[in-house]
Order: sequence, then structure tokens, then C-alpha cells
Amino acid sequence: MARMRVRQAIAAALADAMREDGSVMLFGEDVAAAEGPFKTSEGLLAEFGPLRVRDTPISEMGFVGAAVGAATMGMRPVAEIMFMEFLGVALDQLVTEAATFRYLSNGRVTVPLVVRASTGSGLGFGTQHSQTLENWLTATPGLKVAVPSDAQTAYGLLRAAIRDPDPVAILEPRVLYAERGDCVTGDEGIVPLGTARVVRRGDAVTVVALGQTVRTALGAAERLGTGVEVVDLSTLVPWDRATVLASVARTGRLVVVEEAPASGGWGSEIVAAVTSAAFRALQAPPFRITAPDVPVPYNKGLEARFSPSADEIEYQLRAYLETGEVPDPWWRREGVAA
Amino acid sequence: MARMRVRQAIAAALADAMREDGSVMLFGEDVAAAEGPFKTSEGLLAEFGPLRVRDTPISEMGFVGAAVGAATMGMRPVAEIMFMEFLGVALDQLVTEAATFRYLSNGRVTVPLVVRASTGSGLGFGTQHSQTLENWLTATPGLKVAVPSDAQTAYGLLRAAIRDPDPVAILEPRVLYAERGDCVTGDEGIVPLGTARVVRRGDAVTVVALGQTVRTALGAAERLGTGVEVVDLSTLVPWDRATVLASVARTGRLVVVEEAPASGGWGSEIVAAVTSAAFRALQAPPFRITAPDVPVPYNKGLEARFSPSADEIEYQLRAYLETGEVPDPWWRREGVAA
Amino acid sequence: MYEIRRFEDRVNELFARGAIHGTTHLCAGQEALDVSLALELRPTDTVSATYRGHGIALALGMTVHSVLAEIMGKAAGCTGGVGGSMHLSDPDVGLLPTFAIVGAGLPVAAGAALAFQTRGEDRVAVCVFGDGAANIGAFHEALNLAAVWKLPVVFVCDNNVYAEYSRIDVTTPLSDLYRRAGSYDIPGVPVDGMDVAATRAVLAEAVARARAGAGPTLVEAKTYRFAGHSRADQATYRPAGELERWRERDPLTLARVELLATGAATADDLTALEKAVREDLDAVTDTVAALPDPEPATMFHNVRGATA
Amino acid sequence: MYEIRRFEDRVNELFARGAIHGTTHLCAGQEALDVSLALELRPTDTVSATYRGHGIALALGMTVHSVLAEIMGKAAGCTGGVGGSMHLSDPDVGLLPTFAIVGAGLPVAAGAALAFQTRGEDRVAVCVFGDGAANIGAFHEALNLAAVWKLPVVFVCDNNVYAEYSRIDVTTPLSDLYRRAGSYDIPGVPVDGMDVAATRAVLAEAVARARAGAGPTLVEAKTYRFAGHSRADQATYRPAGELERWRERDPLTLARVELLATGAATADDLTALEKAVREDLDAVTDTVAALPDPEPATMFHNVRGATA
Ligand SMILES: Cc1ncc(C[n+]2csc(CCOP(=O)(O)OP(=O)(O)O)c2C)c(N)n1
Ligand SMILES: Cc1ncc(C[n+]2csc(CCOP(=O)(O)OP(=O)(O)O)c2C)c(N)n1
Ligand SMILES: [Mg+2]
Ligand SMILES: [Mg+2]
Repeated sequence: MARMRVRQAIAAALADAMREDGSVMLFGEDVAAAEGPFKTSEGLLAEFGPLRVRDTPISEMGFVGAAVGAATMGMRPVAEIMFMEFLGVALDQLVTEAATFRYLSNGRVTVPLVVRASTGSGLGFGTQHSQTLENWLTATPGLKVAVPSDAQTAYGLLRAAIRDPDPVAILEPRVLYAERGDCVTGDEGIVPLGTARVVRRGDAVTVVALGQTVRTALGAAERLGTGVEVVDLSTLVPWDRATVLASVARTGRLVVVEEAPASGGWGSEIVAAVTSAAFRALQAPPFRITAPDVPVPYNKGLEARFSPSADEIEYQLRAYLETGEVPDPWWRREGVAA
Repeated sequence: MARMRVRQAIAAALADAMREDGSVMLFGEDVAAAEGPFKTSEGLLAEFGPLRVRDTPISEMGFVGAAVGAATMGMRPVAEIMFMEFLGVALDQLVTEAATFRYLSNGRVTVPLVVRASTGSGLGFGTQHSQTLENWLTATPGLKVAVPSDAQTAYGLLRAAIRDPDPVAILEPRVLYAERGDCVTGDEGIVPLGTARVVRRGDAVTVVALGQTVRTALGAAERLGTGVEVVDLSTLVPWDRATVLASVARTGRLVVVEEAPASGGWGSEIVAAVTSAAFRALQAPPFRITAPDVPVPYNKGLEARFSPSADEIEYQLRAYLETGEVPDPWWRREGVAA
Repeated sequence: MYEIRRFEDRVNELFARGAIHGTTHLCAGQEALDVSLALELRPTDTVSATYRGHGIALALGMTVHSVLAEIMGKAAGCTGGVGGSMHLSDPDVGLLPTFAIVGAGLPVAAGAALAFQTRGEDRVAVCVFGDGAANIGAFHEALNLAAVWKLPVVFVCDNNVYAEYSRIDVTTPLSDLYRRAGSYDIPGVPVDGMDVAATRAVLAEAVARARAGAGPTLVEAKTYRFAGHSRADQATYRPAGELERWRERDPLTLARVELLATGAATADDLTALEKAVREDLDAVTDTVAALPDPEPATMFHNVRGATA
Repeated sequence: MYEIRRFEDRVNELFARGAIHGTTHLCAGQEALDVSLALELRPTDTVSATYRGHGIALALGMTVHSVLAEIMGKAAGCTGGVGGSMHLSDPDVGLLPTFAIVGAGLPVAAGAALAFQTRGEDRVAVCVFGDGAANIGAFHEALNLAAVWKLPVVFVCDNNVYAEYSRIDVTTPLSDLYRRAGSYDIPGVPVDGMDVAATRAVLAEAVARARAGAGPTLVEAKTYRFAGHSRADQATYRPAGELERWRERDPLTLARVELLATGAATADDLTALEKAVREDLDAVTDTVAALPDPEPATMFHNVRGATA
């Protein structure tokens, strides 16, 4: 076990995978010579050379498609999308091509591809570089989606994704790249896809978080004291129903904390599925703590309020636990929006 | 009131809008000389000429972007995407550009744009031409999404969308284009965005349907007799909470019927929001009837089973009303999948 | 070529009488290119093609049985009936699942070539696409990427003059698409796509260039779509006389003249061959028509693989 | 130009000492193009530009106050502080919200031109984009569309040799990007983007051509990025001596020489002007720094308009 930053954990996962398997390769804009716009590929060009670590032109459709093609021929490419929004010019290759080839070839053409994209708000990159956009990927049978929340999951989910026989998207909360954490590397450090982790035990309420909301939810939980169970969903598709349902069976309450706006967010799937499956176990209405339905604002203070803060989560959880009712979000409490 | 096919209702809406407002224009692949791959623009080139009705090259990013640009300069363009999947090569322009310009200009640059796309299964077009993919668009503040279910809503939602000051996506169930229905044209025929319609009254269960599932849900409701209330959501973003909540307040039960796979589908948002807002009014677990989590299959018999049929909806509603529990879908009942 | 032509006629008949669900895109008039490609490639090479893919599938060596069964949605089809006409595939003959999204095959072919280059193999990837596809972004990105990385890929534009119902001049400012190679500093070569010998020669050179590590080539085969775009399209938008002029250069006629002129075959040989093709096609059609549809469980197969 | 250069220095300082949140992309070295464009356009024309947009915003006539306030996230900024450095805009000077997605501005500019053409107006749309953007699909689709529809648009590639940390030769098989015009049968014109007179002449012709209805032009301005790509980038990846060679052709120096040589200004004039610019910038910086941040309610404004 070593202490490292999330971006170092990613570079370590890539290096370990490339050492283990000669078919693993990496490409994307400025991932080679510059070692990644967020330094997530430090040392890789030097160790693995320019055939396996490549800087691409600015052509996301072209290089994601190239990753798809290389994967069909037995490589295990990792394609880096610098900001999640750029998949908006390349979605076709991941969703409509990569995810369907196994189906459209009777299982004979497979696409063991990983697409990594940095996501989310918190660094002042503005409206078009701060969204999470999981929704673009979550309705595609054949495609898996995982979201790390710290160094260990950054390492372990990426290793698992590279070994997976099918396309996997890893959405990396950009704001976490510089965070430090303990990280076990090697096979023991692998985090299987499809498994959620209970990161804090409690019996009053189940809080499901993902990516950067795991630490804010944990922060709020600490302040509230015992009772709050926090589940790091880790994999969004397929998500770990068993773990979430088992937790809700114990607590009788469910709250999902999302970084992005409510409309179209992934949390509704958790709430809906848990409600259908465990209706009688619920003692109070399940609900979601999210950002408001607005584009991500640039101003630092505004951006800080946009995503649910630990304060906001604490407030809402406390009110919920006290009243058993769904609390209003800050913009309604303060009367600034409906 | 006239009887017409859905595709004729669309052509009528376009023609009426173009007569009323000289800034309305249409473009897309084969919409002009060929009058639309699905004949949704019959007569328009002849009446409005080649400046306002244009055939484009195969470049969805290019022409959706051109529509965005024309809209910023005061036109009201309608861009046709032949199959929804093709937005996968053009998503950026609609989601990341069009939807954000008002925000990014202090309200001074607006994009009154309509993007129409045909969606869904039922015509044997295969995996890459049969999806609904609403999820690509539902998490974008600034963008509205509407889905017609018959000639009247095809006409009325399109007229409303063209008059809307912001970008609107209209997702047209392709399988309905040839269906006939009554249609009021002119101002009275306009269907405001954001309003759901109760298309059948009942007090035992609220069934929320959209697009092509409205008619299958209605078919199932007829067979079950009284009790089943069917709500045609019509607009997906922003959806009509008031109407749905009022219905659930009466019936105490909620079922959402979706054409596409469960994972990432829009119905979870309805179930989640209603559960949070009306938990105490619910007498039984709300749930969703959907397609299985697989790509759309080509074979006719398989394709017919993929989307929830009237038979399947009838079975599930009956079981739900009898037991108060969430029934298994056909693939679990028949033991073919988990 | 004769087999492909008769196959397309048969598909057209079956579609017209409702025995085929959905849509089909016929390649009649464009067979010379498919056949030339198959002749110039090795079994280890790989091809990405389009929804207009019956011809290339057969030329590469897929059986009439497998292709027709897929088009008819049968369990015995190459994807078990879940793919259909637009999604033929067979890795044994080097055919990736054909692409229903215009342009999508180009980056994928570049990527296949990237795998070959990275592993130091002398395999080549070929991508066939239409004139209409030359206007989409993926075309540009793929050619640029392949050029800058010198990938062993051959981009073959099958310029059949139309994209759906639009003639090339309505959508494209130049009709000599091979000239677009200049944007990437790679060779661009036009060829008479109705003529097998000419097409083979150009393809042979492009394939050899790729195999030798000298990078990609853009080949533009000038062909013509004898049928409509898809399904019931009667192609009434064609200028008068255009089809007739192109039919004079029907690749089947040209090939026949060539074979007879060079003495490679006699008229009797060809008559016998054609008869055998027709009889075989009739027999396979009957067999396939009687085959079972896939079970509902089939739609749950091959969605994802087993995790190690 | 002098004002833009000093403005960028100021932004750099403010960023370095934490007074600016997020990121910035400076245009030092590329000012001649921004200024030339502003001089050749009419107020009714429209410009789409990029995140490297401080220079064009100022050149077109936005105030230092409005631009700096936006970059500092103040309520008085051009978007009220919700956009930031990458999203400057002001319809009064013809500037669309600048684009943070590479290539996205090209189709939008074509679309603005389409509006002008459809309504029969003699307005022109201009799109400025980088060398790196010439590799993305939207570039290809926009030029093709503009060419086939003969739209009144000028595509201006600001080839500053780098896209982020990648030199053009790593990503692009040819460095003369104006040659890509050939793919669309439109004129492609290179120009020395450090020289205002030369740049103005080329732009004037392209704009006149568009205004006259003769269709689009691709102009490639050869410039150089004096700063790093963004934020703290020190651009250590540059070959030794490259920056120094380009600095010899600093557009400010060239302009100064030209102004003095033609007698358009004396050295004293310029010194006075520069001093005024610096003083003004200092004053505005102090004013802006003291301005209030936007209220939280601001993030709810302008998400959608009122429905009629
Ligand atoms: C991205 C995308 N846009 C549009 C279509 C619809 N479409 C299918 S085939 C076709 C015409 C393609 O023309 P061309 O590339 O010349 O190939 P051809 O059909 O002539 O073989 C179009 C527009 C599509 N499948 N994908
Ligand atoms: C679609 C997309 N891909 C990648 C990026 C990240 N990115 C921002 S600027 C940039 C470099 C662009 O280079 P160039 O076009 O030469 O413009 P310059 O920055 O030199 O002005 C990149 C890759 C982006 N914003 N959008
Ligand atoms: Mg064609
Ligand atoms: Mg550049």
C-alpha cells in the first residue's frame, strides 16, 4: 500500500496493465509527450514507447473509433477524452458501434475498450467543461460505466475495466485528480466492476453517492454522527442492487447524492429501482440531493453552491431524519428559484 | 378537424409555421426534393422554395450546427435527423452549444431551434436504427424534449416547439408516421409544451406512457376495463408534474410504460420524483414496464417482443392490481433471462 | 459477380413479397469493386463496409446460406437473426460487422490498421464507404489520423453518384472525391469501378503500399447504383438516360467481354456457370425460407461477455 | 494590439496570484489577426471565435471592463460572471458566445451565414479557429456545407503552430492548412498573420467575396503563440530557439515599425498611447477587482426564455 494522488493511481494502473499485457495501449490528446493534460499518464511514454502511447490529433470521433477498431483486432486500447463534453462529438463510436459489435457478430467480434473521461465541476472550467453527463452512457446495453471516488477506486476500477471483455467507460471526477489517498496496487488492488462499497456504516439512512459526492456525503455523515450509512456506488452500469437493497433493508431510508442537475440524473434510477423492489421496507420517502437544473456557472462562489456541498447534504439529511419528509433544496429555502 | 396520417400532420405543422413566420426554415437529408425519407415534408419545397427548404450533405454535426447558427441570427430552423442514432455524431451542437447560448450571453443570444428525430423500434431497421435514446437529451438544462403519440400531438407539439424561444427536440416514433388520426390544425391545434394529457380516466392505477407506448397502454387499458388511467406525458422535459401527481393522488398507484430498455430510461425519473413527492399517497410500489436491457433485435418476432406489447402490459397491470406487488416481466416469467 | 447480381435480384423479390422484414440496400452495378477487393486481399486482412454490404460479404467468401438467412432474420444467419441486412459479419473472412451509421467504418478501419502496425504485422485494413460518406466528419478525422500515423489502411470510396435520393452535385462541391486525399498528403487515385482489371490494379497498388508501411491511400471507384437506395425506392429522381448510359458499362457485361476476349472462359463455360449459380440460389432460397426463426432467448445472447 | 498584449499580461498576473478562477488562454503573438479582422468587418457582421478569445473580444470593441469583469467572474461581466474567460460574448459588436469545444464554431458560423443568405442580407459571418481545429470533423462538415451552399462566410484558421502541447507536425500531415480548401473547391489563402497590412488585404478580399455572394474562403494566418496553452503552461515542449525566432516578428514590433515608417504616428505618439493604455488598464483593473460577485440567483437566470 502506498499513498498517492488519484492521477498517480491512474498512471500506476495504466503502467501495471501495460506491463502485464502487451495489447494494452493508450491514446488521446497530449497523453504521450506531455504525460496527460491532467498528468494521468506520467512515465508511460518513456516506459512503453510511441507505438503504445500515442498523442492524437483533436479528433475524438477519429481516435475513439480507432480504439474501437484496434480492440476488434485484439488490442486493449484505453482512449482518453480530456473533458467528458468532448464525447458529444464522438458518442456514436462508443455507444452505437463499440457496444453493439458483440451482439452484431454472434459474439465473434468483441471490443475490449476503455474510454476514460474527466468529468464534473469544481475547478472553474465553466459551463462546457464541468458537466458529468453520465446520462449519455447509461442507456446502452453492452456498455459498462464506472466512476472512481479516490485513489484506490481510480486504480482498481481502471484495472478491472482494462481486463473486461467489453467496452467500459470510466468517468473520472477531475476535481479529485490531485487528492491523495492510500492505494493498494497489483491484483489485490483491483476493484471488480459492478460492486458498490459501504464506506461508512449506519442504520438510520442509506446515502448512495458516486464520484466526488462520496467525500462530501462522508463529510456530512461525520458531522451528523452515527446513523448515516454511505454507499459508494463505484459502478453505475451495472450498479450493485444487492448492496444497495441490503443497506436499505437495514435502514429503511434512501437518499441519493448527485453532483449534477436533478433532471435526467442517474440517481432517479436508484430511487425508482429501490422503490419498486423494497417499497414495504421504506419508512420515509426516498429522495435525491442534486444540483439545480441549470448549466454549471463559472464564478467560484456560484460553482461552489451548484453541486451539493457537505453543508447542504448535512442540512437535508438532518431535516429528513427529523421530519421523515423530503426537505427543500437551498434554492427553494432561500427563495431564489422554484 | 381533418383525418390525416402522423407524417401528414408533421408536414402540415411545418407548412402552417412557414406560412405564419418567414423565418421558419427546414433542412436535413432528403427533406426537400424527395420530400423527406418518411414523407414528413410533402409539398414544402414546392411551396416555400429552395432557400427555406434544403437538402443537406450527410453531415449531421454540420447541419445541426448550421441550424444553431441560423437561429442565433433570428431564423427559426427545423433540422431533421433521419434516425435518432445519428445525433450520436452531432450531439455537441444541440446539447453543448444550442442549449447554453442564452446562459452564456446573459440572455442576448438565443437559439429558437427545433431538432426533429425519428425514433424507436417496430419497423425492422435493426439495432442501430431502432432506439429511442431520450437519455441523450434529458439532462440538459436549456433544452426541451417532446414526444408525440398521434397526429394531433405531432402537429401541435411541433407548432409549439417552433414558436418556443429555445431549442426543442421532438422525438417522433417512426412506427406512428403512417397511423391515421383526427387532427385540428391552426392555433387551436397547438399543444403547449410541458403539458401531459389524461387520455383515459380511471381510479385504480395511473399509467404514464409516451410516444408509441400510449397506444399500447391504451389497448391494454381497454381490455382491463375501467380503473386504468392513462396519461400521455407528451413532453419529457420539462414534464408535467402537476398532472401526474394529481392522477397518482387519485389512484394511489403508478406504472410507467417505456418502449426502451429499463437501464437509463426516462421512466425512472417519473417514478423517483413521484415517490419523493407523493410517498404517502402510494398504496403499492410504483414500477416500470420496459424492454429488456438488450440491443434492439432485427428478427420480426423478436422485435415484436422487445418493446412492451399490449398483451404484456395487460398481464403486468392485471397482476399488479390483483396482488399489489411488482410483477415479473416476460423474460423472467419464461425463464429466458434474469 | 454474377452470383451477387442474382442474389440481389432474389433479395429484391423476397422483400417485395414480404418475406424480408425492414429494409435492404442492393449493390447491383457495384459488384466489380466488391470482387476486386476480395481478390486483392489476404484472409488475414480486414474489411469494414456498409449496410450496402451483401456483395462484399459474398465476395469475401461468406455463403449465400449465411447471408440470406441473416437477411431473412433466421436463427442460422450470421448473427443469429438479430442483426439483419445492415449488419452482416464474419471474422473468418475478415468482415467486421457492417456499419449502419454513415462514416463510422472509417475510424474503425484505421484502428484495425493501428493494431496491425503496433504489433508489427503485415496485415492491411480496408474500408469501403460511399460518396455521401465523404462529407461526414468521421471521414476527415479517419484520413487525417491514418495519414499522420502512416497506418496500413486503404480507404475505398464507392462513388455510385447518389447518397439516398440526392445526386452528388447537390451535396458535394466536387465530384472527384479522390482529390480530397490532398488534405492529408496521401495518394488519391480514381479508377473505373465497373472494370475489374482496372480496379484490381489500383487496389493492388494501394494494398501493397499499405502492407509495405508506406501509409494509407484514398481510392475512388467510379460506379453507379443500378437499384434505388433501399426498399421500394424506384429512383425516379435520376436524370433521364443516366441509368441507361451506365448500364452500357454494366460490370457483368464488361467482365463477360473481357473473359471471352482473353479466352479465360468460353461462352459455354459462362452459361454453365450462370446456370449453376441460379440453381444453387434457388435451392438455398428454399432451404433458408424453411429455417426456423430465433428463439426469444436469442436477444439476450452476446450482449456482454463473461468477465474473467 | 498594444492594449490586447497588456491585457493578456494583466490576466496572466491576476491568474498567477489567484485572482482568476479556473483557466485562461492567452493570445499574445496573435493580436494582428484579431485587429485585422475587426478592421475589415462591419458592425452587422458576426464572428464566432474560441476560448482564446480575449483579443478578438477587445478588437471588436468590447470594453476592457466588461471582458475583465467576466474573466474575474464578476456580476458586471458580459455574461454576469457565469461564463468566464472561455465564454465571452456581445451581440452589439457581433461576437457570438465564444466556443470552448474545438471546431464547434465553424458550423455555427456557416449557419449564421445561412441566415444572411436566406434573407438576402449582405452580412458576412467569420469564424476564427486554430490549427488543431482543422483536424476535427466539424471543420470538414462546415466547409463542405458552406461551399455547396455558397454561404457568405470566411473561415480563418489561426495557425499558431501548437494545439495545446502538441506541435502541428505531430498531429497533422501537412502544415499548410489553407491547402485543405481544395477538398471543397473554394479558395484557400495563406497569409503572414504577424503583419497587419498583409492580413487585412487577404481578409478584405475574402470578406468582399463572401459579401458579393461568391461563397466561402479558407484563410490561413501563420501566427505563433507566445504564451503557453493555458493557465500555468510554460511551453517547455518548444524546440530551442523557436519562440525567439518568432518574437523577432512580434506583431507589435512590426506594427510599430510600419507606423513610424509611413509616418502614421511618431514615436512620441506611440509612447503616449501606450502610457494611456497602461494607465487605463490599471484603473480598470482596480475598479473591476472591487466589483461584487454575482448573487446565487444569477445561476438561475437565462436558462430558458419566457414562452409566448
Ligand atoms: C450518420 C448517418 N447519417 C445518415 C444516415 C442515413 N443514410 C443511410 S445510407 C445514406 C446514404 C449514404 O450514401 P453513400 O455514402 O453515397 O452510400 P451508398 O448508399 O450510395 O452506398 C444515408 C444518408 C446514416 N445511416 N448515418
Ligand atoms: C472537441 C474538443 N477536443 C479537445 C478540446 C481540448 N482543447 C482545448 S484547446 C485545444 C487545442 C486547440 O488547438 P488549436 O485549434 O490549434 O487552437 P489554439 O488553442 O492554438 O488557439 C484542445 C485540444 C476541446 N476543447 N474540444
Ligand atoms: Mg452513394
Ligand atoms: Mg493552435
